[in-house]
Amino acid sequence: MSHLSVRGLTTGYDKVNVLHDVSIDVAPGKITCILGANGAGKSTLIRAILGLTPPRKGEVLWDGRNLAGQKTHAIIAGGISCIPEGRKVFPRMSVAENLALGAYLETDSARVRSRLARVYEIFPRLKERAAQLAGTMSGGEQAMVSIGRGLMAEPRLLVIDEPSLGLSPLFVKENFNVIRQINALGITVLLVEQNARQTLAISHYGYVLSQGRVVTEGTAEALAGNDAVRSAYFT
Amino acid sequence: MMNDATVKPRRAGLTLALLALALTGYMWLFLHAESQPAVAALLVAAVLIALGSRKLGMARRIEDAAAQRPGLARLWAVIGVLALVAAFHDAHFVLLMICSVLLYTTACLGLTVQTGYAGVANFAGAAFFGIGSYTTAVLFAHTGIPHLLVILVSGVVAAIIGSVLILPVLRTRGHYAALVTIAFGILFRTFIEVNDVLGGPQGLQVPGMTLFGHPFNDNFKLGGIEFSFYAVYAVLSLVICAAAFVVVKALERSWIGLSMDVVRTDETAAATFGLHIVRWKVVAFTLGNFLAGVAGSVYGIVVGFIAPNNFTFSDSLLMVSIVILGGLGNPVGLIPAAIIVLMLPEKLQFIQEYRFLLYAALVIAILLFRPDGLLPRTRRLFFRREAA
Amino acid sequence: MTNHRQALVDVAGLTMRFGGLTALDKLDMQIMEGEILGLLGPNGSGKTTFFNVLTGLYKASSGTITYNGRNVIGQRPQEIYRSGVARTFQRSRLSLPLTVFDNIVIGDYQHMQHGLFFNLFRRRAFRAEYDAYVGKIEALLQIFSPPLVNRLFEPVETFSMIDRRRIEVCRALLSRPRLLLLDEPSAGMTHDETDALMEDILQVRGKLDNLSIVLIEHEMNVIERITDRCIVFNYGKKIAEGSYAEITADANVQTAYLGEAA
Amino acid sequence: KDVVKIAFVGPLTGGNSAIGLGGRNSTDLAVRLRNADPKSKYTYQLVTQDDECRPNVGVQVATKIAADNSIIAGVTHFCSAVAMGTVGVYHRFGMPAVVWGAVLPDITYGNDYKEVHRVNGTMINQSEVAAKFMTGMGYKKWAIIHDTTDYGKGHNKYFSDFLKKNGGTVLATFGVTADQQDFTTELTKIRELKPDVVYFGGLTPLGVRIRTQMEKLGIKAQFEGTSGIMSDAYIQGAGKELAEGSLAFIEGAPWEKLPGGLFFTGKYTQQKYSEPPEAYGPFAFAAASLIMDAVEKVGPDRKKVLEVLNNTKDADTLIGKVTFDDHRQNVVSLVTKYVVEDGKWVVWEDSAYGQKKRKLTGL
Amino acid sequence: MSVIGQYVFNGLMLGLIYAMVAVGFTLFFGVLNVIQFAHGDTLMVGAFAGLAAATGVMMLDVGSPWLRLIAMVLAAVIVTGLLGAAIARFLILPLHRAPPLNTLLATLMLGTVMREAVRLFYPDGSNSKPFPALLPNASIDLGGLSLRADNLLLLASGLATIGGVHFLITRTRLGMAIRAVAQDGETARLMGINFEAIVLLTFGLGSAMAALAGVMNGLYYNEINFNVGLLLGVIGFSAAILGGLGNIYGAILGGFLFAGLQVIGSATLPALIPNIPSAYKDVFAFAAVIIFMAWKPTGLIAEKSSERV
Ligand SMILES: Nc1ncnc2c1ncn2[C@@H]1O[C@H](COP(=O)(O)OP(=O)(O)OP(=O)(O)O)[C@@H](O)[C@H]1O
Ligand SMILES: Nc1ncnc2c1ncn2[C@@H]1O[C@H](COP(=O)(O)OP(=O)(O)OP(=O)(O)O)[C@@H](O)[C@H]1O
Ligand SMILES: [Mg+2]
Ligand SMILES: [Mg+2]
Repeated sequence: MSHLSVRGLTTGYDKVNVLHDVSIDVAPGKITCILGANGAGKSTLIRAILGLTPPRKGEVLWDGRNLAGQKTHAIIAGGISCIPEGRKVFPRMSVAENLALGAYLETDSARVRSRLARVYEIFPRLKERAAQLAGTMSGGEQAMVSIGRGLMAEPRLLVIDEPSLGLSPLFVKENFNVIRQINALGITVLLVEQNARQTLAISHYGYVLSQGRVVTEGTAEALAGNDAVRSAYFT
Repeated sequence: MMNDATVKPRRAGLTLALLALALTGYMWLFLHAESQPAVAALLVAAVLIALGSRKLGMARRIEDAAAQRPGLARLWAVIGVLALVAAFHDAHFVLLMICSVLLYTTACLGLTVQTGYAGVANFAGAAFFGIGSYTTAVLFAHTGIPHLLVILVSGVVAAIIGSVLILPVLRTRGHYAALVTIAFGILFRTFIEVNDVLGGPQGLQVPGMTLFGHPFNDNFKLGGIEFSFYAVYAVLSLVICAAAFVVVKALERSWIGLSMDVVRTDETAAATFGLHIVRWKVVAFTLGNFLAGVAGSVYGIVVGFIAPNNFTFSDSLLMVSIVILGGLGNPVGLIPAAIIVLMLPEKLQFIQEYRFLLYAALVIAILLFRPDGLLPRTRRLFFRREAA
Repeated sequence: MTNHRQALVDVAGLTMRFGGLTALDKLDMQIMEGEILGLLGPNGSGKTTFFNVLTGLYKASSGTITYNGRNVIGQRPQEIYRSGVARTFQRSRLSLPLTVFDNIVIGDYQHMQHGLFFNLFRRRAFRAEYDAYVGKIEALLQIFSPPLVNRLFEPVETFSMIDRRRIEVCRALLSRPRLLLLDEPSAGMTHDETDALMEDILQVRGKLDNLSIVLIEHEMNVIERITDRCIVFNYGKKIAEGSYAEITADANVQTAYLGEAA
Repeated sequence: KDVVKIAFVGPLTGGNSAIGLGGRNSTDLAVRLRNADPKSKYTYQLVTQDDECRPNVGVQVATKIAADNSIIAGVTHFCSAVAMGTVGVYHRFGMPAVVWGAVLPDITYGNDYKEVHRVNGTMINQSEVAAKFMTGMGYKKWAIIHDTTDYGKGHNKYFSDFLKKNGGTVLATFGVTADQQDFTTELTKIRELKPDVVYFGGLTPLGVRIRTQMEKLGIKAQFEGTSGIMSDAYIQGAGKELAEGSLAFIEGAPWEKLPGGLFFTGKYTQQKYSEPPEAYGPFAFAAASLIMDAVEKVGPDRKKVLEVLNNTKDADTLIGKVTFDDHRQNVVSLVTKYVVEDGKWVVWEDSAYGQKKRKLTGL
Repeated sequence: MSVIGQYVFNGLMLGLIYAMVAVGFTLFFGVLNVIQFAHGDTLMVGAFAGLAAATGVMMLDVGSPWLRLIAMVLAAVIVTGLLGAAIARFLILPLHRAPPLNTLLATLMLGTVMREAVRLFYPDGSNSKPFPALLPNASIDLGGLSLRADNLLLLASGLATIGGVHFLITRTRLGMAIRAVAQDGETARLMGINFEAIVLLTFGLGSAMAALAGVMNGLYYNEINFNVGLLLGVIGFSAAILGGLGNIYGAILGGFLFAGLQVIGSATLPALIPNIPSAYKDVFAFAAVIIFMAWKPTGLIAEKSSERV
């Protein structure tokens, strides 16, 4: 199994750097989470890993290969998939097409079908609405589309940025269950979430990011027990 | 940005004065340049100066100075143009070019209100320009209406004819609205060419202007110096352009400009906050056409002859080019853009049949280096902010 | 505790269809004067759609919404806004290239002077009106996000999501509405930030008499803390209504929404 | 030797550039030949300006050259609308101008500007001859297509008038825009009307399109054009077979038969210009020669040159004798008729058609 | 009767060429939300490339019209395909972050560059060129309506091309990628789609379509000049919008609608109003466009609204 390792990453937008010398390890087969206040740079870290905001310094090792400087689609082809911040569904495509795009790199149609069946099982609402244009779905429904689309790739590493934003409590729970299930299938997960309690409950290891730097790290239990973390992030 | 507001007003004044001097000087050289090496050297110089001033932070300094003393900046601009007019007092052709630039700038100010502020793209600028010219030609020839009034009336006529388009323009958006105006532009030109009432393809002669009994079309002497009759037109164009500029700028820094911006960027949000979407689009469209009409009116008078071929779809595109090249929504950018679009092909006459090729390639190059136009629009400051 | 209050909005038999989909299904409900009403419901249950119908963006298929004694169905968004309804959007809708000031001040569009002459030529009078707005907006921002006061003239696109949400709330509040509709204002905020936002909203409400607020929110502690009353939607129908305690105890709500099926 | 500047103005870019470039090259040739002539008293320098065939640009460049007193005179304009706009400018600045291509009568007859001369004839002469000639051949029924520029409209007007006077009938008239590509609708209608002749008033590009599309629709009528299609480009564009038998009329003597003609063609080829002179090149050449002759005579002085030009009488030029009337219009009595024969424009009288060895369509 | 038939047929040919140009506009708009204003001139370059190839093959003493046709089509398609990709690479993508109107200006200028370049550098480029008639021109006479084999062939192949592109866009993986890129380039990358490659490919494809349209235009009219692109571009753009941008059916309908307007205009106007110059047909067609847009502000096939609040 593969191992994602970020070493000394520095990057940002325009002239300012948002991340400073960040190093994290995502252990294979585990759920690793990143906590942090708004604007701490969590999404930027994800974007850097995926090549959307190319790293300015440092390296991103995946399978022993340095991803820094590679094009996003090449990185994705290496077995990484992402559920991006803000859902980012394709608004003028149907739900079914959105899901199909999740499996864009998979050419075996039988496999695509079986994955689709599984996604529909998790989110029956999507099956009901397979033909609806994704852009007209409600906020939470779009989140389902986005998660479903991420699952369609059946990646080795799934990177998730705030998946439960705008989801009802029921679906938030459902969602964490799904992540756990995915992980149980052997997929490595890198999770960014605002909901620290539930996140730590399913994670194995976690990092706390503040102002673009890693300030604390540790096992999920240790973090959950850490007073500073508790007071800052727990609901 | 705000921290730079601490630059002393005196310094700002000095910066602006030097800038005005430099720009006027440059334009003086540019207008004089005729030969291949001279034009090339001036173009290269312009690029180098632009690059250099950005590197050295001069561009910022100038921007701040202009933001701090907007009134002074405008005054210098007017003085600069007057100085050029004075320097070229007997050079008919140069003065004619100055008139063209000022009048096209005026028309493009109208287009800026439409496209840049309210988001109503107008690809029929030349048609409204032409309506202004034709109205003036007809009224000059067949009525005794005072000529200054005719200029205003021409603008009004352009605005009124434009209102034919209001319904389709209001109902459509984006490219769909663009098609409506494109169709109108082509229709207008074909109509006046096919229809003989307004001179048909042969065009119309536009009589010279008289003001309080003084004919404009004669050269005159002032303090023993021979002045080209175009000098008077240049001053007239300057007055009109400056007035239009003041209005358009004031519009931007008012609730109306703000409302137009909101209508352009998000109609749904605008509706939820009660904005009169229709009203602002109509105001922008009408005001823009009025300005184009006024500019066209004076242009017709200055050139003295109008024909359908002056107001083709390509001419409309020319205006759109000026608006975009200047930096969409920034009235100041129109001036350098108009100079480039109108004067550069003229300065390239020496390469004859190759000049459009080169000119178009140059514009592409400019866009690649300045994707947002020469002077991109900056955020709105209703009033100069005192040091925070 | 809300019963003796007057209904500000009375919804009767409201139905909204999108093609074959019924997003609101014969909805009956009321919004009382001065209350904070929590609107809950699973994703896609029609909460946002209700806001859209109420603000005139969508035209309901049938039913009435009586506000101020008049049926607002069929009125244009502009008219509804002028009668005192302001809102925020689930996905923020700000004019990104415009400054914070621009975006907020437009919230009070109805009270600005729109005359061409006033705007273009009476610059002194305009300046007075402008200064008054700067004062008001600075005061609002002082409550919601003091650091923004110094960044009043920076384009909104340079701000984080959170700040944008705050700006949107300020925009909605500037016109001193009678009814404020907030669509998931805290989405993406941390616990602390959510708390602070709610405090601020309560504080402003204290200053505006009789402001009614409808809040769509998935964060249950927020609902608990600040709402007077809640209504829960499911499939476009009202499935429960009452205080926080009442609705959380409701079995339907538990299965459909909270996922704490007994 | 002193340097004397003269100007050339014409369309160098855009749709009409072919003719403009031909005119420029011919003017350039005239200047070169003169400079090479040891007998000439001055060295001539050509200032070339592009009017883009747009009136406002025309006025601009006209102002530029006319206001520049070092330029003594100009060989100006192919497009009539442009010339209409600029005559006032030449008058105001007192610069002698000799129009080399624009055919609208009003350019000379619509004003009394001493500065404006024209070496080519107006469309009136041309239309008159064309109408007489064609009715004389026995044709009865015409369908007319003309472009809606002043050129096409004017030709339509004069030609129709003369046709009626000479007993021909016009079955239908179609005005088309100068950038139109498809004429099948107009031609379908024409096919129904079964005219003997399709007359086209306009320039080469449209002429080519109309001729080819006539063929597409199977219209067998005789094709008759104006000076506007008298170019090699027409034959090349339509192809040798289709062009065969097309007629055109142009003012002036058949210059290729004059002694100067061969000399011109020879020298032109020698200079290796990349564009052919086209139909109006010789006129530009003649205009430039007239100007330089005048300068040789009275020196580089606008007023004096103007006087000489005004009084031009029976001047020998490439295009035959030139005499200006009281409106400084060359009174060209002669209009030459051309027909395409084996891929060449041939003077009617010399052609197999003129010698009755071949027959035009419908005769 | 036969006249009407002839009008219909003329209108169909015209509409087909417009439709093919319109499809290109729609593709570009679809993939990057840009209006590529040089599209008409791309068509012209394609036609000239084809012409050059046909002439070249002729000089090699290959007499067979079919071989020459193949050479012509191949050359046109390859040259413009590459040209389209190059435009995307060097002009469209670099300007992608700028306001869309700026792309419009840049492509407008590019159109000028292409037009002037052909005029100046193609041998004798400023004059009309004959375009070889390479298709069999047997004609079937149906009661006065002359249907020529070459025209029928052109019509058929044009329709087939449009059909093919439509299939590609709606039914294939590639098509899905193109649409995804159109809606959200960044997210499309996250799906593993090679954004740049798709953009270049789409522009290549759209431009190649234009080249085909150019060759067809040439084969139909047997004449070509450097100016054809200008008006065809504007009309193609109009057609794309009339039909409803971003929708291939719309583009096709728009093309035929515009051709219909022109034909109806020039065929019936003189009948209705005696002595009216037939050039009024453009006035008629564009006035009809304006009225049409007021009636259907988002085109014939309105884009399904996916915007919500
Ligand atoms: N496109 C951008 N351009 C410029 N600055 C940006 C951009 N995106 C983010 N930033 C800035 O980078 C910083 C980090 O943002 P980032 O989105 O990574 O934070 P985050 O930890 O994901 O926060 P959140 O919890 O709100 O999602 C913020 O200060 C933000 O303002
Ligand atoms: N414009 C539209 N076209 C088609 N369907 C729509 C449209 N707007 C909303 N819907 C559908 O109506 C239903 C209600 O949507 P709404 O946005 O009101 O949900 P919501 O309660 O706000 O959910 P969430 O909590 O996820 O935001 C959803 O199923 C949605 O897909
Ligand atoms: Mg984030
Ligand atoms: Mg919602």
